[in-house]
This record gives sequence, C-alpha cells and structure tokens, in this order.
Amino acid sequence: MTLFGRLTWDAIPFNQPIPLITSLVVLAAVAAIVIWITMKGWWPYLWNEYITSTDHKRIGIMYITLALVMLVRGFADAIMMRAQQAMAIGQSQGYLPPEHYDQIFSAHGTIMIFFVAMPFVIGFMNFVVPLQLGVRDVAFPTMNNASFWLTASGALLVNLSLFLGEFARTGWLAFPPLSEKAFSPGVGVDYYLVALQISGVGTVLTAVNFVTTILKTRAPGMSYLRMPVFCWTALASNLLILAAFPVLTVSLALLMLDRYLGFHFFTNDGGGNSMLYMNLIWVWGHPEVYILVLPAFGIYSEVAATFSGKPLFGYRSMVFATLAICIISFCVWLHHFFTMGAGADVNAVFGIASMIIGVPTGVKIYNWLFTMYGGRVRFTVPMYYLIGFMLTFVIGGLTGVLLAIPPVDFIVHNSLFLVAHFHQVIIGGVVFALMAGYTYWFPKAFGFTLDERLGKAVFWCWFIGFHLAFMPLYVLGFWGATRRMQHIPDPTWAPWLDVAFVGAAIIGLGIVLTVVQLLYSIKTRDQRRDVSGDPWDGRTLEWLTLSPPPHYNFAVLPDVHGEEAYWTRKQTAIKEEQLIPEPNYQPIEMPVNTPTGIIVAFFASLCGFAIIWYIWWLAIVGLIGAFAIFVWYAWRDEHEHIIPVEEVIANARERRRIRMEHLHTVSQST
Amino acid sequence: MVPVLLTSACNRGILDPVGPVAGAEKQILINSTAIMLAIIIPTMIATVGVAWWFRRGNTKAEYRPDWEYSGAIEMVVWAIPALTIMLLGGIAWIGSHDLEPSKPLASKTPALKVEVVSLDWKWLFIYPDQGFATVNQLVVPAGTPVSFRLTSATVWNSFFVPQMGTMIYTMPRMATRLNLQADRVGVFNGLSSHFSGDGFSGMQFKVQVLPPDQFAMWEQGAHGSGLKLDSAGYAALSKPSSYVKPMTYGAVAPGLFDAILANRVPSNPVPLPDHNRPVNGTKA
Amino acid sequence: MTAGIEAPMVGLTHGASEDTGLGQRGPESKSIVVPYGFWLFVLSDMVLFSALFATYATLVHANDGGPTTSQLFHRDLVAVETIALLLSSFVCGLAMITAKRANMIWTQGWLVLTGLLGLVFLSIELYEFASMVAEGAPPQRSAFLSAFFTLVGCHGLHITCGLLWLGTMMAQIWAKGFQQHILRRLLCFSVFWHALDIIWVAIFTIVYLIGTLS
Amino acid sequence: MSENDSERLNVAPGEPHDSMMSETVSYVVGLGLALLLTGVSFWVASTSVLWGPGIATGLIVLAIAQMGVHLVFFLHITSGPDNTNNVLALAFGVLIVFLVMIGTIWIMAHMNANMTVSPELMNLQMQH
Ligand code: HEA
Ligand code: HEA
Ligand code: CUA
Ligand SMILES: [Cu+2]
Repeated sequence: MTLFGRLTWDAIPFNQPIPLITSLVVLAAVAAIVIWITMKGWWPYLWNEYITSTDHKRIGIMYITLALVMLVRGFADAIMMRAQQAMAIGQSQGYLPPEHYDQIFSAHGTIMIFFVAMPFVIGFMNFVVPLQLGVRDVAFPTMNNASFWLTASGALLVNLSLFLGEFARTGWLAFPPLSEKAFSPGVGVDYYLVALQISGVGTVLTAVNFVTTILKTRAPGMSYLRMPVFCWTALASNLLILAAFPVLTVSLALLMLDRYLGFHFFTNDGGGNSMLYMNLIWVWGHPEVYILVLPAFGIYSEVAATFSGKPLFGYRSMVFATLAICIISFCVWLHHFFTMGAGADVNAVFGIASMIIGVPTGVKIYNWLFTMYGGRVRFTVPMYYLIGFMLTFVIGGLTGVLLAIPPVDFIVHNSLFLVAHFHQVIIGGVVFALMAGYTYWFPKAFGFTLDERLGKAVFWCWFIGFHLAFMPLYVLGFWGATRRMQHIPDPTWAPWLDVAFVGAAIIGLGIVLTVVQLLYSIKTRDQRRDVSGDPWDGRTLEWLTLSPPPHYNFAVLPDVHGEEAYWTRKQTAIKEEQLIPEPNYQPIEMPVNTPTGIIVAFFASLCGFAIIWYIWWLAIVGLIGAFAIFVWYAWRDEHEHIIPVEEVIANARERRRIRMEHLHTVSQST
Repeated sequence: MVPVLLTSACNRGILDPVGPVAGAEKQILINSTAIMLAIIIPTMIATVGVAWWFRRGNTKAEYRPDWEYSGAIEMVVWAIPALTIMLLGGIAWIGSHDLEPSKPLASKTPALKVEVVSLDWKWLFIYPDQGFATVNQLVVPAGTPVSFRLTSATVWNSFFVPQMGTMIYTMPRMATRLNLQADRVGVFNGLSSHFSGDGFSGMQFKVQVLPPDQFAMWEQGAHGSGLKLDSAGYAALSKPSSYVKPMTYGAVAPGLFDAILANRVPSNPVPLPDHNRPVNGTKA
Repeated sequence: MTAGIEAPMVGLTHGASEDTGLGQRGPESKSIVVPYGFWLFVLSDMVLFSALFATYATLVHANDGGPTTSQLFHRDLVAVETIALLLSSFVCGLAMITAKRANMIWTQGWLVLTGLLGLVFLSIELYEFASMVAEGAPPQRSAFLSAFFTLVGCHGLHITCGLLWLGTMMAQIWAKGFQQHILRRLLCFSVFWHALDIIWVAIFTIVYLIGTLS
Repeated sequence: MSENDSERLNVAPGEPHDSMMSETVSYVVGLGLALLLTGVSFWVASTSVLWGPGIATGLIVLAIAQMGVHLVFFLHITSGPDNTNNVLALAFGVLIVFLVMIGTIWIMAHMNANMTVSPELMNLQMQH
C-alpha cells in the first residue's frame, strides 16, 4: 500500500469534460468567496458569530444556508437529468453517457434528501423550537454546533467526489449486490457510505437534543397541550430520527463490512442475503420521508392559524394525528418492495397499514381547511404556499395510496409514476413548506421582511413549474416508462419529456427569482424593517421577542397562560390596555462559543476521506484526533458567560416600549 | 405537438392490458382512483372556495375568531377518510391474494413453463420443456397461462411486461415465481424495471404473442436454429453487453437455470474495471 | 420551596386549570436534562442492536456449508463472561453510591474494579474470536459468521469505548474532584454500562444458549 | 444543593435516590436476581428434564425477566410518577425494537420460504 492508498492522479476526471469543468467552476467560486470574505475582513465575525456559535438561531441559519447551497447542486443534477431524458430518445444517446447519468441521479437523490431536505427541516427546528417553547437555547448547545458540522462534513465528502474519483452509480439507496465490491469496485459507493455515516451521527445527536429540549425544557406553564403544533411535529420527527437512523447506520455499516473486509451480508456468495439490505434500509427509509414531512405539516399549521386570524382548528386532533403518523410510519416499510415476492399475506398487511396513514393525514388537511373557515384570510406568500400545498399534496397522497395497493404497485413500481408520486409529496409537501417557513420566519431572523411581489412570482414558478415537470411523468408511468433510464427507447414519449423539461426550467426560473428576491430585499431593507418584532400578528412566543432576537431570546422566561401563549398575552394586554408588570430582571448565563464542533468535524472528514481512499495511517490519525478532542472537551471546566443585567434590562425596556406603542395604535384603531 | 400527443397513444402500457392479470390490475387502479377522486376533488374545490370566501376583504363573510373546535366536524373528518380506507383496504386484501404473482392462473390449457434469467444487461428465456432458449425475445402462445421462474445471474433486475401486468424482481441465488397470460396476439414491450448498472437502459426485450398454431410452428423453427447454449455459449453470453439483438438458441444445456441459481456457473466472468462502460456496439 | 409543590398531575391537562401537569415549572435543571438526553441516546443504541439482532436471526442458518452455531460456541466461557460483566455492572453501581457521597478512595477503587471486570470480559471475548478465526471460522467464511462477529463484536466495541470513557472519568475525578458536572457524566457512564449488560443478556440468550440447544 | 430541591418531581434515569443503605440493597438484590436468572437460563439450556421444543421460548422469557431486573434495580426505572418521561421514552424504544425485529424476521422468513430452492439443486450452497 502506498502512502496515499488508492489515491492517484487518475482520480481526477481529466478525461471527462463535464465533471472537470463543473469542478473548476465550483473551485473557482469557492476560492472567490474565500478571497472576498478575507478582503472584507469578515473571518473573525464569522468565526465568533457563526462557526463556533452555540446559539440555536445562528446554527439554524447555518443549516439553512448549507441546504440552500446543496440545493443548487441538487437542482443542477435535476436539470441535467431532465435535459438528458428530453434528448436521449430513440436513436440519440443524449449528452450524458450511462456511467455519468447514473452518478447524477444517485447524487441528486442523496443530496436532496440528506443535504437539502434534512438540513432545511433541522434548520427550521433549530431556529424556531426554542423560541416557541419560550426558552433560551436547546438542551445541549455545544452538541448542537457539532451536529451541524458533522452534517456539513458529510456534504463536503459527497461533493468532493466531483473532483476526486466518482460518486456512486447505484441510486440513492445503494442496493446490493450492485453496490458490492464485485459490481461497483470504484470509490463511488464508499463516498456514499462514509458521507452518510458521518452526517447520520450528526442527525442522531440533533434528535437527542431536540427530544430532550421539547420534553424537558419549556417555559413555565407550557404544558404539552399548550405547545405550538410545530413543536409537536418537531418532537414526532425527532423521535422518528432517534428510532430510524440507527437502522440506517446498521445497513450502511454492514455494507461497508462487505466492501472493506470481505464479509458476506449481502453478497451473492457465502450465503449472503441481499434482500436483507432492502428490508433494513427501508425500515429507515420509510420513516425518513415522514421525518421530512411532519415538520412541514407543523409549518403549515402555524401559517394557517396566523394568516386566518384564528386558532388552529382541532388542535388535539392535530396532535393525535401527528403521533399516529409517527407510530404507524414504522409499520409500513415493506410497501417499497411489494414486488419482491413476500407473499399475499405480508403484502396485504403492509399495504393496508400504509393506507391507514392517509386517515390522520386527511384529518390534517381538513383541519387546515376549517382553520381558514370563519377566519380572515390574508393572502400572503406563506398562505399561497399553504393553499398550493393543499391542492398539490392531496393528489400526491392519492397516488401514494394507489401505490400502497399491492396489485396496483405490481404495475407501477419503479415507474415514472412513482417518481411523480414522491416528487409531488416532497415538493408539494416539504419544499412548499420550507418556502413558506422561509418567508414567514425571515423577518424574525434578520429583522426585515422579504419582498411580497417577487415572493408571489416565485410561488407561481414553483406551482406551475412543478405541475408541468411532474404531471407528465404520471402519464409516462402508465405507458410503462421506468425510472433511472439514461436512454428513452420510445420516440412517442418525447412530447411529454419536453413538457417536463420546460417545467424544470420554470422551477429553475423560480430559484433564480428567489435569489433576486433575497438581494432586492436586502437592498431595500430599510423600508421593510420589522420594528414590532411581530410583523404578521403572530400567535406563538417567537413573536414576543425582538427581531432578530437577542442571543438569550427572552429577558425573563415568559409565563405561559392559555393555549396560544403570545396571542393570549396580546389579548390580555389589549383588554387591560397595559403590559404585564415589569418583572425582576436577572443577569443571564449563556453557554460560551466553542470550536469543538468544527474540530470534531475536521477529524471526522479526515478520517472519512482516508477510509474512502484506503489511506489507513490517516484514518488512524483522524481517530486519535477525535478521541483527543473528546478528552480535551471533557476536561474543560464548564464555562458560561454572564450577560450583565444592565444589558438585559436595556433590551427588555426597548422591547416593552415598542409593544406599548403598538398597544396604543391597536386600541386607537378599535 | 397535439397530433403527436394523440398518436402516441398507440402503445399505452398498463392502460392497455392484454391479459387477465393486467386487466384486473388496471381495473383496480381505475376503481381506486375514482373512489379517492370522489373525496379529493371536493376537498380541492372546498380549499379554494373557503380560502377565497373568507379572504380578509370580504365583508360578507362572518369572522369567528374563537371557533376552533366542533365535535361534529371532527367526527366527519375522521370518519370520511377512515371509511374510504376501509373500502380500499378490503380491495387491497382481496387483490393481494387474488393476484399474488406466485399463484397459478386458472385455465383449461396447461401452463407453458419459462425460466427467466437476467444477465448483464439482457434477458435469457429458457423453455425447459422444449429445451431451447431465446435472448431478449419472449415468445408465448395466446390464451395460455405462462408460469415463470425467475432468477438473476448478476445483480437484481425486475421482469416487467407492462401490458401483461405484474412485475417481479429477479435476484441472484433466488427464484421468484410469476404467472401471467396474454390473450391478444401481437408484439409488446418488456423491460427491466429495477436499476442494474450502466447498461440498464438497454435491457429492453420484445414479447411476441402468437396464436397457438403459429406458436407450434415457431417452436419447430427454434429447435432447428443452430446456436447452442452450452457452457462456452453461456460464458460468451454472460459477458456484459447492452442493447442486444434478439436471438434464439436451438438447444440448451439441461439444468442451466438451476446451475445459475446454485452459482455453479461463473456469475460475473469479467471483473469490471473502475470505469466500466456498457458495450454499446450491437444497438438494435 | 420543596414543600410548596403538590403532587403533579400525571399525564396531560388542558384548558382553564393553571395546573398544567409536566412543564409547569419551566425548564428542568441540568442534572435532569443531561441524563435524560443520554437515556435517549442509549435507547437509540438499543434500536441499533435490534437491527443487528434481526440481521443475525435472518442469517443464522446461512452458514454456506461452513461451521454452525453448535460447533463453535462454548457455554462455559460464556458463563464466565456473563458473570464478569454482571459483577462489573454491580460494582459500577457501588461506585455511583460512593461517588454521590464524594468518597474518593472507595469510588476510585470500585471504578478500577469495574474496569478490570470489563477487561476480563473483553479478553475472553477476544480469545473466543481469535480461536474461531484459528479454527477456520472467520467472519469472511459465511453470512452467519459475518452476522455473529458483527453483533457480538459491536457489543465488544461498546465495551471498549466504555473502558476508554471509564479511564477518562477516573482521571477527571482524580484531578478535579466530585464536581456537579463530573457526577452527571459518571451517572451517564453508569447508564451506559448497565445498558450494555442488558444487551449482553439478549446476546447470551439468543446467540449462545439458543444457538447451542441440541 | 439547591438543584436537588426541584428534582423531587422528576428524576434522571439511572439515578439512585434514597439513603445509602437502600441504594446498596437495591444493587445487591439486583445482582442476586440477575445471577439467579442467569443460572436458571444456563440450566434450562442444558437440562434434559424440560420439553425440548419449549426451551427456546423459556429462555427468551427468562431473558426478558432479567432485562426487567436490570432496568429496575440497576437503572432505577420504575413506574413511579416521577419517572413518567423516562418510562415513556423506554416504552417508545421497546416498541420500535419489537417492530424492527418482529417485522424483519417475519418478512425475511416469508421471503426465504417463497424463494428457497430445493436443497439438492442448491448443492447445499444456500441454506435458508
Ligand atoms: C415526504 C415524502 C413522502 C410522503 C409524505 C409520502 C406519502 C405516502 N406515500 Fe410515498 N414515497 C416517498 C415519499 C413520500 N411518500 C418516496 C421518496 C418514495 C420512493 C422512494 C424510492 O423508491 O426511491 C415513496 C414511495 C412510496 C411507495 C412505494 C412504491 C414503490 O416503490 O413501488 C408507496 C407504496 O405504498 C408509498 C405510499 C405512500 C402513502 C400511502 C403515503 C401517505 O402518507 C399519503 C397520505 C395522504 C393522503 C392520502 C392525501 C390527503 C388525504 C385526504 C384528503 C383524505 C381523504 C383521502 C383518502 C382517505 C384516500 N410511497
Ligand atoms: C428532497 C427531495 C427531492 C427534491 C426537492 C427533488 C427535486 C427535483 N427532482 Fe428529484 N429525486 C429525488 C428527490 C428529490 N428531487 C430522489 C430521492 C430521487 C431518486 C433518486 C434515485 O433514483 O435513486 C429523485 C430522482 C429524480 C429524477 C430521476 C428520474 C429517473 O429515475 O430517471 C428526476 C428526473 O428528472 C428528478 C427531477 C427533479 C426535479 C426536476 C426537481 C426540481 O423540480 C426541483 C428542484 C428543487 C430544488 C432546487 C430545491 C427546492 C427548494 C428551494 C428552491 C428552496 C429555495 C429556498 C429558499 C431560497 C429559502 N428527480
Ligand atoms: Cu430469496 Cu433466497
Ligand atoms: Cu414509504
């Protein structure tokens, strides 16, 4: 074995223009950003306020930034696939050879699920949950920072495969035996396995953090049935992570043992059983999609109540439905392989269990509907997304229930019909919610609102683009088109594939407009300042504090009375025409910054990279480094820095003044 | 573009079933969709209607800021989806049992046996009773049940003829079972629907459904064809290749299928290089 | 302060009452929050092992013509291992008791014993693995052996990490004394150590005893 | 210790919380029961007094009992009101553990049964 294991100059794709040029462009962009930041002298600020921050709000923003960056990569992959399928029809082979196309759909699925949707959802939970619970931070702030950096290491490794080596060509779940050494000898699958293991650790730690935060740290008086629905969905989602991710870890670890040490879990020889991998990965994979969609449902619930000017209809039903989905989603995984031949009884049981999820989901849909009923609906951007979601998601749910009927699945499994189903529930469900939440909480995070007109334009791009891009796939699915095709055999499918390409392009326009909206809003931020801290007339505690909130969120932890913590408080104040008496302010202890997270992630990346390329000495260095940092971290005496009471009082008085002013305007207008 | 869209309806996949299995499955698909649409379309209309009527500017709409619970409505919103799912669940239970792929089809005609092997990246069809085999071309008599045993010589694939119905995985060292029937004479598309590597897109095959008398003639002809699938022939065939033209082997080494199943033939004779490319030469 | 708190309403209350059940008192103190978080982590570790058990159960007969369970396992060794681990867990509990009372000598003594017993367990396991490999039954031999080595080895890996952790804890207690946060960590360690015992119970029952029934 | 006052209503998992004497007793009793159950397990596995086919079930019941002993006497998880959250988390964990194991075993048993090939053909290569 050489010093650098299997890493040689051949790993760089000199002979493949597309990845080579992409790599160069990406490298140039990264270098430009680094130089720019250095010239502006922003490193100390970034280091102190973000990179080493233990503030849940800052970490949330970092997660969402990561998601947005990865999304550009994911979208680039998507548009390349749509272009290829629009070109490679009949006699034409398109512009992507199979070994490249196969990497692209694998990378697209992997990145979109693990490094776009997950960080996005976790980012929102980070930003919002402690604020809504009325507390100062999550239960384990340092660990929270480490979780983020571990996720980022995973993302880094996946993207490294662009410059060095290749990515997996085995789909987003890397099924063996195709992903075994015998059939995928390259480093692609290793990149996949290592990156997901590292980010998986981060995700489990996040779940530990949030379940503890939600169950054990809430503002006084906030009983379970007074928690905002978003917190409930975050709880359910994190419970699912806690229960499902260990199974992912096992599936991937067993495959690694097969590949690295010649074990025989899923190989064709030695008695290996590849069906077992399919089983295990879906034990994780099915709950995974509800990990994504439950917080999305939470976001819709907040949006529906706020912009209808009414409490959420059927709060307890909503909570119960959330928990029901959380549990049932663990009893359905076999619906992803009805066509493996488990027999009628097994198929039927899992099929029916899958459909049952439609019941609590339906209840949620109707509860949002009745929340609007009798309200005063304000058609803001988040509300557009809510309605767009309700119209889109019910169709995606319908096709999901169809897939859950085994005899139907027998003819549409793995077809473009399936691809259309899951993009419809993911984009119509999850992505729309993320866009709604982005618009909804942006002023809380940065102190100014986003431009409304551009926001609506983005919505229409998404809504129209989505339908054009994916509705044709249902039709093609009916005609027998299967997924993961680098080349389309039947020329008569061309028109529908062209429509799908146009749809993806319109989504792309929406993404461009999102960037424009952001830049334009920053430029005009002085006209769109959120001085009140409560731009939407909100109902939950995050709107009680300043925008952006101080590091410690609340000068004193709010005392919660009634189901809608902030709304109740506002109504009381309006009725009594005064705020609650000034509390007794105390100095506040907050956790200090720490570089632990990024150092751990550094060693994890190093170790991961070494494993991918068989550089064993480096892997050992990484492991020792990780242990050393653990001991070093354990050795420090716990440090919290104290925010002096004067600062707390100054902030709190300012906030009270604003609220008093606001109160006067309200009481004058009524 | 419009005429193209219309004419492209000539091959309509699962919407144009040619046998009992596919027919039943299509019917379940259509029925279930209709049942669910009956609920979902009103839901969609109500969503838009309610949102619009209760818009803030509408002074005619009554604002009830505290209305957040109604037992009656809760009952209804739980009951409607629950009842629908009970109905669909029943269909799913019966359908799964009725259309279980390994269940033989009821028919007066005895079933034709076919053994299916997915290779990198083509399909081998062995007719064990007749002792010949075809590649990328499945020929069956109309109106006769076909009883498949399926396996793979390398990685997973899924055997699927959309117009005949039910697909099923082919997995190395394992034999799955499938029973299908085609009643309409014609040529239909078949494919692999489970991704199996770089040559995957080229794993299409044709299903030719012949009237029984013509099928008998075809059998005769197939016997006569010169190629033999012995171990040398198999070794050549199992080399990775894609877009392979249909061909016929007049004779097959007996027990080939079981040998493949038991891993007694080399499964992947050519170790793949790092950046393996499918052999694209023999494009149909 | 203590006297003022009425017995909490278990479960969830809702509506007008100010007695809101759990959560009425605001965030819990760190000495509750930290072990609770760790408890959740341990539970998710249990799920990890459940996947390994399921794997083992699926592959236990897939020995590819190689050695089978009853040819490989020796019950007497397992009995010794079990007793060592049980005692280690017990002694760890005693260490917790003395640690709470800030007794340095006894605490360190019990912790050393905990670690030694853990080492005994680990050595026997390594010996067993080594002799299996020598007998021509390495994990590469068959799917069954892959599953066996992974399941039991994963438990052994946990024990190894536990021992490293234990060493660090002992050094810390020595250097810094019984501070609140160190006691909290020691509590977490003991939870971890007891939990490994629970998993071992499942392993010796399912793998070794049921595997060697005639 | 001011922290301890408010803890009366909520205990940490694994935390013994009584006098030194009763804490020690708890561990001793736990050890005794665990050793006993271990002994019984090993005896059950090797005796010929019991009806063979039932032994595996018996061993599993004994293992579950022993896990309970560990939970109660070593980890101090009880059903007391102060333990609600700890027990709820445990219940969730146990539920998932069972779903994963039973589900997988059930599915894989069916798969293997449906796909097993007769042994003489398999040449004893694959044993399900
Ligand atoms: C956020 C993601 C998400 C969500 C929410 C869902 C939701 C659902 N999914 Fe989907 N699914 C995926 C993501 C998701 N799925 C992905 C990624 C895959 C493929 C992965 C791969 O293979 O690569 C997949 C694949 C998939 C399959 C496998 C198909 C196959 O491989 O052949 C099945 C089969 O049962 C299925 C079913 C369902 C069902 C029943 C729901 C239900 O939860 C839907 C419930 C919703 C409704 C029903 C609508 C609202 C209800 C009403 C208005 C009430 C009235 C209506 C009725 C009672 C019917 N999904
Ligand atoms: C989260 C999951 C996710 C998302 C968002 C998408 C989005 C898109 N996907 Fe994705 N896709 C998958 C998950 C996802 N996909 C998975 C799991 C597979 C299977 C892979 C496999 O086969 O193994 C797949 C496969 C897949 C295929 C493969 C088909 C085949 O099998 O051959 C195609 C083909 O065109 C495709 C297209 C698209 C397109 C055009 C989009 C675009 O429409 C959408 C582009 C979306 C974005 C760019 C992100 C959206 C968010 C924002 C823009 C937010 C902006 C927010 C702020 C500024 C705050 N996808
Ligand atoms: Cu399926 Cu062996
Ligand atoms: Cu699913």
